[in-house]
Amino acid sequence: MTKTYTPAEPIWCAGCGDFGVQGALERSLIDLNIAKHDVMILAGIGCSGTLQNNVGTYGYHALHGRVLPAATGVAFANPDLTVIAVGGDGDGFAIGAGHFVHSVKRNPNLVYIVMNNSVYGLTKGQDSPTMDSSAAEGLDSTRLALSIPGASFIARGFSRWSAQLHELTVAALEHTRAGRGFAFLEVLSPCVTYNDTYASWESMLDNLDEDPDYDPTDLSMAFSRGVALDAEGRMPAGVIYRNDGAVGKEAPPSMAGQDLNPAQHLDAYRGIMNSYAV
Amino acid sequence: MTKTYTPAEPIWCAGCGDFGVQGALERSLIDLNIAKHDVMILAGIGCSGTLQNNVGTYGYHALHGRVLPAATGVAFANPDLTVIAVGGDGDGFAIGAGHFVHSVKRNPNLVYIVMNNSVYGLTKGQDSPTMDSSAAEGLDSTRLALSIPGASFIARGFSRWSAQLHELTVAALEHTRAGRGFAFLEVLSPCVTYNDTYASWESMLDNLDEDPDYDPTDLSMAFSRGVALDAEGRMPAGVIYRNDGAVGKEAPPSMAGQDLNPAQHLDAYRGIMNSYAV
Amino acid sequence: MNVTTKPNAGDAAATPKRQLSDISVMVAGQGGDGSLTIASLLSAQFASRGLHLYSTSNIASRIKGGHAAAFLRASVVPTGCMGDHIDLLVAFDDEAVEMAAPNMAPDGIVVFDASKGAPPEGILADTIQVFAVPFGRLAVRDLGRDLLKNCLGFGIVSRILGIVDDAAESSLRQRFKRLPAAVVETNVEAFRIGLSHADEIGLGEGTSPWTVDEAEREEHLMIAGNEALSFGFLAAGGRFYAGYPITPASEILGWLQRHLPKYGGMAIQAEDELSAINMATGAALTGTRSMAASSGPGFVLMQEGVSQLGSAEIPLVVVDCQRAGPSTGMPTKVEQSDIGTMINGGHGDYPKVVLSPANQGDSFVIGAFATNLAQRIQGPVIIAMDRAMSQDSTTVKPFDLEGITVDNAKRLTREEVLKLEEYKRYKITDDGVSPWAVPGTPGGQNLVTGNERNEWGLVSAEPKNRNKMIDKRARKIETVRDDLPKGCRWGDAKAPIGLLGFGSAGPIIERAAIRLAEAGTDVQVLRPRTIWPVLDETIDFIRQCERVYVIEYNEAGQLAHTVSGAGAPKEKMVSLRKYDGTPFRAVDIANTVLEKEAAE
Amino acid sequence: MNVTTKPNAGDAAATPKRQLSDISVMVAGQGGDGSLTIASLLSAQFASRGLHLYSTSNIASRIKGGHAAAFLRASVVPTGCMGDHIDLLVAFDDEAVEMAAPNMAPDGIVVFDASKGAPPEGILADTIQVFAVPFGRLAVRDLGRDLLKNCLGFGIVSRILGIVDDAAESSLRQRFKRLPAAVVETNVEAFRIGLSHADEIGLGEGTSPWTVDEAEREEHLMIAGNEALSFGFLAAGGRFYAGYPITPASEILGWLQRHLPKYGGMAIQAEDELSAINMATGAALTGTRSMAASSGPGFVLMQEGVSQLGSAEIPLVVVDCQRAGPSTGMPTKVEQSDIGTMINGGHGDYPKVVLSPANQGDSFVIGAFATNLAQRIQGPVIIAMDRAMSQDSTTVKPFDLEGITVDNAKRLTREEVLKLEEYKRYKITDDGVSPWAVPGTPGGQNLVTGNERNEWGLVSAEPKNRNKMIDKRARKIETVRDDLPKGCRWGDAKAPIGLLGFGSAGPIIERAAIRLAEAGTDVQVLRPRTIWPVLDETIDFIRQCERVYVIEYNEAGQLAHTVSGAGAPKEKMVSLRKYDGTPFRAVDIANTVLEKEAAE
Ligand SMILES: Cc1ncc(C[n+]2csc(CCOP(=O)(O)OP(=O)(O)O)c2C)c(N)n1
Ligand SMILES: Cc1ncc(C[n+]2csc(CCOP(=O)(O)OP(=O)(O)O)c2C)c(N)n1
Ligand code: SF4
Ligand code: SF4
Ligand SMILES: [Mg+2]
Ligand SMILES: [Mg+2]
Repeated sequence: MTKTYTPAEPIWCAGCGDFGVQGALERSLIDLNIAKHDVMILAGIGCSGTLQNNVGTYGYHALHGRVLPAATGVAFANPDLTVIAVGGDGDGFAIGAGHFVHSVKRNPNLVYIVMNNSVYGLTKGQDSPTMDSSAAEGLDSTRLALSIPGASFIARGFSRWSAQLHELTVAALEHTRAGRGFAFLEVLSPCVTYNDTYASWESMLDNLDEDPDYDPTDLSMAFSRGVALDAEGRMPAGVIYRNDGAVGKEAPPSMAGQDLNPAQHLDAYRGIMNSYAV
Repeated sequence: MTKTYTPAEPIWCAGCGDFGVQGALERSLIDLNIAKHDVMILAGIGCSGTLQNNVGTYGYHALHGRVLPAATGVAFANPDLTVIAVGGDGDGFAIGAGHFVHSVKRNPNLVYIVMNNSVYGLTKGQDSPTMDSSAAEGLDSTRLALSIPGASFIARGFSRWSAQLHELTVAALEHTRAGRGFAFLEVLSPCVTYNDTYASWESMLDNLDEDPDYDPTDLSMAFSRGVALDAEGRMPAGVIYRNDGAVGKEAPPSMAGQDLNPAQHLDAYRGIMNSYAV
Repeated sequence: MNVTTKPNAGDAAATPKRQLSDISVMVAGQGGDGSLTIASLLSAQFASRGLHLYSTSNIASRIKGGHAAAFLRASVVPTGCMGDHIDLLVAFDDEAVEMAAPNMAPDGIVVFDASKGAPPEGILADTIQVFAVPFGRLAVRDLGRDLLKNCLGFGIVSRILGIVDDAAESSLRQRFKRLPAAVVETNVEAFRIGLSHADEIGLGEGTSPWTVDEAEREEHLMIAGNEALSFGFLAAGGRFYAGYPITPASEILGWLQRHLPKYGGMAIQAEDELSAINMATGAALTGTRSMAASSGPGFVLMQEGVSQLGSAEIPLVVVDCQRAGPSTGMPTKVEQSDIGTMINGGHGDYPKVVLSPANQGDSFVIGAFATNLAQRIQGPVIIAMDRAMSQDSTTVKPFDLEGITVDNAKRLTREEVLKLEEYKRYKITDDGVSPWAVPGTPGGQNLVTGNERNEWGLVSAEPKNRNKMIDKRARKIETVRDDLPKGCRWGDAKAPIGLLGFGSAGPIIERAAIRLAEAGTDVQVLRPRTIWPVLDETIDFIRQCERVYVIEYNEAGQLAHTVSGAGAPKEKMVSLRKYDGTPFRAVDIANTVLEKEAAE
Repeated sequence: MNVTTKPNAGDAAATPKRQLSDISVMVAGQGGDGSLTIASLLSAQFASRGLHLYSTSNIASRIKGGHAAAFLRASVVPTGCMGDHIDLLVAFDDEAVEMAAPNMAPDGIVVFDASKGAPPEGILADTIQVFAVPFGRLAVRDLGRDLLKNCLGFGIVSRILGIVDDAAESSLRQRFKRLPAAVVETNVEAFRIGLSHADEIGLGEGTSPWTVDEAEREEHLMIAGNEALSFGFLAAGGRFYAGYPITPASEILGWLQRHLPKYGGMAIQAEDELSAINMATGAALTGTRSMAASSGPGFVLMQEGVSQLGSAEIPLVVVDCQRAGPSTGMPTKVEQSDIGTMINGGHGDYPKVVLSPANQGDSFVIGAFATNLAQRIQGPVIIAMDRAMSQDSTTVKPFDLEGITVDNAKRLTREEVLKLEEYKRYKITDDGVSPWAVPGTPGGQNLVTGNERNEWGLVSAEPKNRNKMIDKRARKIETVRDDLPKGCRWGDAKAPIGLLGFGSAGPIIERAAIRLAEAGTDVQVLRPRTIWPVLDETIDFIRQCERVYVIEYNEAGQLAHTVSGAGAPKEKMVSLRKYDGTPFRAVDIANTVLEKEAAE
């Protein structure tokens, strides 16, 4: 077998939530028996944006905030790949907010995992958009996603709840691999160095997966539950919303594997040319 | 009185919805007795982005998609102005989507009027993000705004319903002028040239202002009503959501009018300098 | 009688018939007056005479109902640009006359729609013949529809140009062939009414003041630069495109949205330019040949992405359809003021190539070449278009479709990867290009990043590694330098005076050179097609000449600055710049050169 | 005994005492080893001796626990940069020794934490004295806390440098004065344990191998460029700042967030760089003096905004704290590879000025100057910083606060507006600058736009108007040209060899020139502070010299390219470039020049 790069050791601080995310992802890829060469992990820029170096799949380090457009390009061009975009909350919801909205709407076949720590870890601890500060209440990315037509899978995990996180990661991968579209998984992944929220977040979480009355296919319920929890200073975890997404829609063709020999298209090209003849 | 520029004649196609928006705005400024020199209208780029030329106030033609950051800068730097941002749906929800999310969250004191025609008028008729197309369902900007903590005023008007549009414009201006923050008014403003939707939209609208059971201060109700109407192929109009916003929060200081004479701060500056002394 | 003529128009038949081998026509009026219809009818006529064509239009920045002008040049020899003067003006209103007046040929003809009164006084030279006919009024009176004034006007115009009535009528039938038969007949009737009014003012069949030459050009295409470029991209295997609407680049998005799906490709309208270039980058990462395009404002938004392509070594074609800046500027006007940003717009040092087609047809060649070149250098290839190059149409030789190749360069097949002992994405090689395994290839797993990294793709800021990597990337340009498109030369390589310019200014510069040569001035022309790196041919051209006029559409002299930055002697260059949004005229360039040379 | 020394260390007291007037120290280990603490304790010591200081650090790109190094230079004469060699290394691990080895002075000293074993063999020259002391082990053994090894180490180091024990202890107490008393005492105890170990290895008080000179510099500040620049902006009336975190610009956001609110101003962390520059632009429109800053990736995202400032005539200071590119590159490394994009990054032609401070202290002057200049040209003023200029600290003379002015330029008061007959925002004036009424002023209503427009601000693409407007804007630069900051000159203006470079390379180049002069080579130096427009002083400098070494931190020779594009003779320039992310050394520059000159 051809020797490829040796996956890097994570460069995260000891205790960083991102370890849990990587662990869940690695286990899920094994569980689902996906070959590493069929996976492409794209990452944003941030502490979180180094995960792709550690797994051994194809990896791409996108520009800050642009991991979703890049991943969309990959997913459209080569639907045979399992495409996983990862990144931070600054990457996804500050500089990348517009792309997030449009990716949910466009519903491409890819998994998007955001490691939310409410800070900019890599640039040393500035508030991110999910931070509740005196200036403004933080964004709830799952609620934002709910408001966008096209949303097909929205979940939240917690990096310390590894069993559920593993389940959610598998579910996200399955959603996408079944052609349903964009699987969005926000993981609460504390930054022990700049914003250690393990305890506070754990105490705030309400696990919807354990609530038999909760119906993750009911959009309005998903929204109002979030609002109600918020009013109590709490927040939902688990699968918040899901539907069949793009099932039934025609999948885009694979471009990456095409035979591009121009000879095969000469007649068609001539047709185009003739339409300009004078 | 100093002679200033003569407001331009609108360059819109006859029948364009934007005429109605301009009319409502002009009437509202008169009703509220706001002097033209105290108003700054900032516009995006698009057909809609020419409104600022026609009113006689201070005007600024921002970059495509950047009208909200620019207006936020104006509102923060000079809170004595009445700041009105206007633009198209492409400007606001495609290239400007990230800024829209963050402006709702930041809740600056300004009115934002989007002339939604579901197309890019100026560039000749491409689909905008609010267009329902075979590829994807269109965004509902009012629902998007609802999902963002910080939202304080969300309304939808229709450019043909001029009485209500006038009321909504006045309400938006009052919201902002009372220091409550960001007043978002989406106006359905058909493009007769590329997407004439007067009739279809009129038939889809459900006027919440006329529904005594509707409570625009109930966030969950606002969301679920939108979802329910959508399921029937309809959509809400009127004041969709409102709260007290930034009332009680300390207003930022006015920077624009400051006396900058450095002499007055010399001692303080010396203090800063001394903190670096070795 | 509703027909009036200016006194000096005289009896058309009396003046000697003029034979034209090169005619420029302008048709103008309010949007909706149908200027484009008359222009396209004339275009068909001229084409059927075997003439070479060039067409452009000038749409005011009003949204609808603004003033619109269509321009058409037909000539026995190919020119690739508009003429210096307007020979024939078809004016639907006073504004049209005002606009055209400064450019009218002294022996030109004006056909004026006099429905609202006589043509404006005192702005046209007395030597110009004016035929004032109330097209609109006649169309309403005789047929009840103002819109039919185009066809009516076409009748008059065809008589002026000595077009046989039958030939004119059949162009008209051809043009409307998709409309219901009754509509076609009404249009033909309007045309015939035009003819009978022509008779009344002395423009009988066979008594026309002008005739236009016939020629024997071979079969040609009539195509705009944006169309040809898109086609070139497709033909060279381009399959993914992402863009965001913007004048004058939107036609590329439109063209590829229509055509790519038929070839298993996709053109996507992104939410903004940042998304567009990053989507295209993502697609490119899979090995799919990709492209993104915009104009100045969106092109600079793409620059972080371009730096990323350069750093991470990802092949992409990026097009800048320049328009008049700065900022929103004058979006429908010609300018070449993004040269600086095409070369320097990204941050940091990275290899890049900037190409510029010599004319609309060459856009096909450059589009295809760039698509392959991006694969060869695994980096950004920028195509510099400009408003006129992008949107104007001209007749060009049919494209050499058989000649198009798909160069896979250092792309590895599955089999090749499996045979390797180890696979390093950023392997240091002599030519600077590393063999490339795309995602999905077993054993080819790799890390692509815009950070500095070692050969394996793992982040590294180690100084020695850094030097090797920067040098490796720089070598890629040397590897392809000799293959980069050479410029178009005209004239004797020993001529002391040189003219240098590119893009849509190029054909005009060549016309100016012809004029200068005719006036006895010994000139040569270089129209570079590779703008960056600056090729030796450009530096040598300037060195060899005594003086070189660097002719460009911008205020700062960006081309002059670029070539002198690359080592061409500045003291030999004279900068001729135009930045008012309107095109150069060959006559003005020639005169300026003559004046300056006389002053030397 | 836990203390070992390398054989060649010998008896410290026996070798003759060395007197240093210029010492460079490196303290390095794993993040958390406290390198920065020892460096700052030394810094205070050197400062109290009246020495000039320069300090920098090198933090690996790991997030935490990565290798970190602090560097400090202390000298009798001001240098503004690190020395060529490291005289003293305090190494907490092998990696530190490996990193430092190539740069160690042959007669240098290494203090090594031998807790995990002896220092690595064979990488240090034999002439270097090594003191290996297990700081960490001793700290754990005697005080139970590894962290205390800094203070312990500081004891040893202070003995090496001949610092009086009391003086060292009082710096230590000063440094920890905000901590609880008990903690302070533990630290002092650690320090004293260090002293007693020093005694054991022959480093008794008064028997130190080195002593460091004292000097009598006046009161100085120790400040980094980003801090000084922010301060200059504030002092010149800057009140609104918008930014987005990015290395190495984030300190500007932090500084202004701390200080601006006290002056009724505001520094806002925007959602991205596009928002940042457009918010700052909005604030600027109200007349508020505003600024935005970023580094390469974010700076290019701001370029559409910069074009808008140029087109719409809005005053703004825009800062680029350059780092090693392209793309994400090496974010913590020095480079000057955004020169091209600072000058050409926007689209279209518009007036702009690019300034660069000569050193960290000059950043205050340039920050204040730029803030006023933006008001004078009503357009973008760009400040070129670089990683070292931004983040390194050095001692500088106190700032001339009284000398700071707030220039309102052509800003109109309410009264002035009311006295006008008519007010046109874009009035064509001789100096190119139009009087400016800000929103809220009765009678001053106007339209500001990035479209081409007439004097009233109404959109116009009329060619004559366009020419006037472009020319008006271009004139603004001529209006201020003579006032733009002149460069720093060193040496005799008749010297045949010139050295040209800017930013943080400047002080190093000056040190190289001093070396060259000492070696008998006749050199002069120009360190431009205005990068664009290229001032005559720069062109003249190159013309006057026989040969000019253009010394810069990038691969493409961007500065050389810029000045030759502006007309400086390329054939006189020799390009010296470094792009491995590490700083130049004066000795290397001097040697290269000597070699090249010998070869001439
Ligand atoms: C265009 C651009 N702007 C800014 C930066 C600097 N930057 C790097 S990472 C980062 C934010 C990281 O925060 P987040 O996305 O939350 O990731 P985390 O480090 O918390 O995992 C920023 C602002 C950049 N690399 N590019
Ligand atoms: C950065 C940038 N990209 C693209 C454009 C081209 N452009 C001008 S207006 C417009 C969209 C207009 O649509 P919308 O905002 O809906 O306004 P409308 O014309 O419909 O009122 C676009 C894409 C631009 N001016 N700047
Ligand atoms: S700084 Fe925070 S987010 Fe970054 S690696 Fe450390 S703990 Fe994780
Ligand atoms: S094109 Fe559409 S949006 Fe633009 S002015 Fe005309 S009707 Fe209005
Ligand atoms: Mg984060
Ligand atoms: Mg629109």
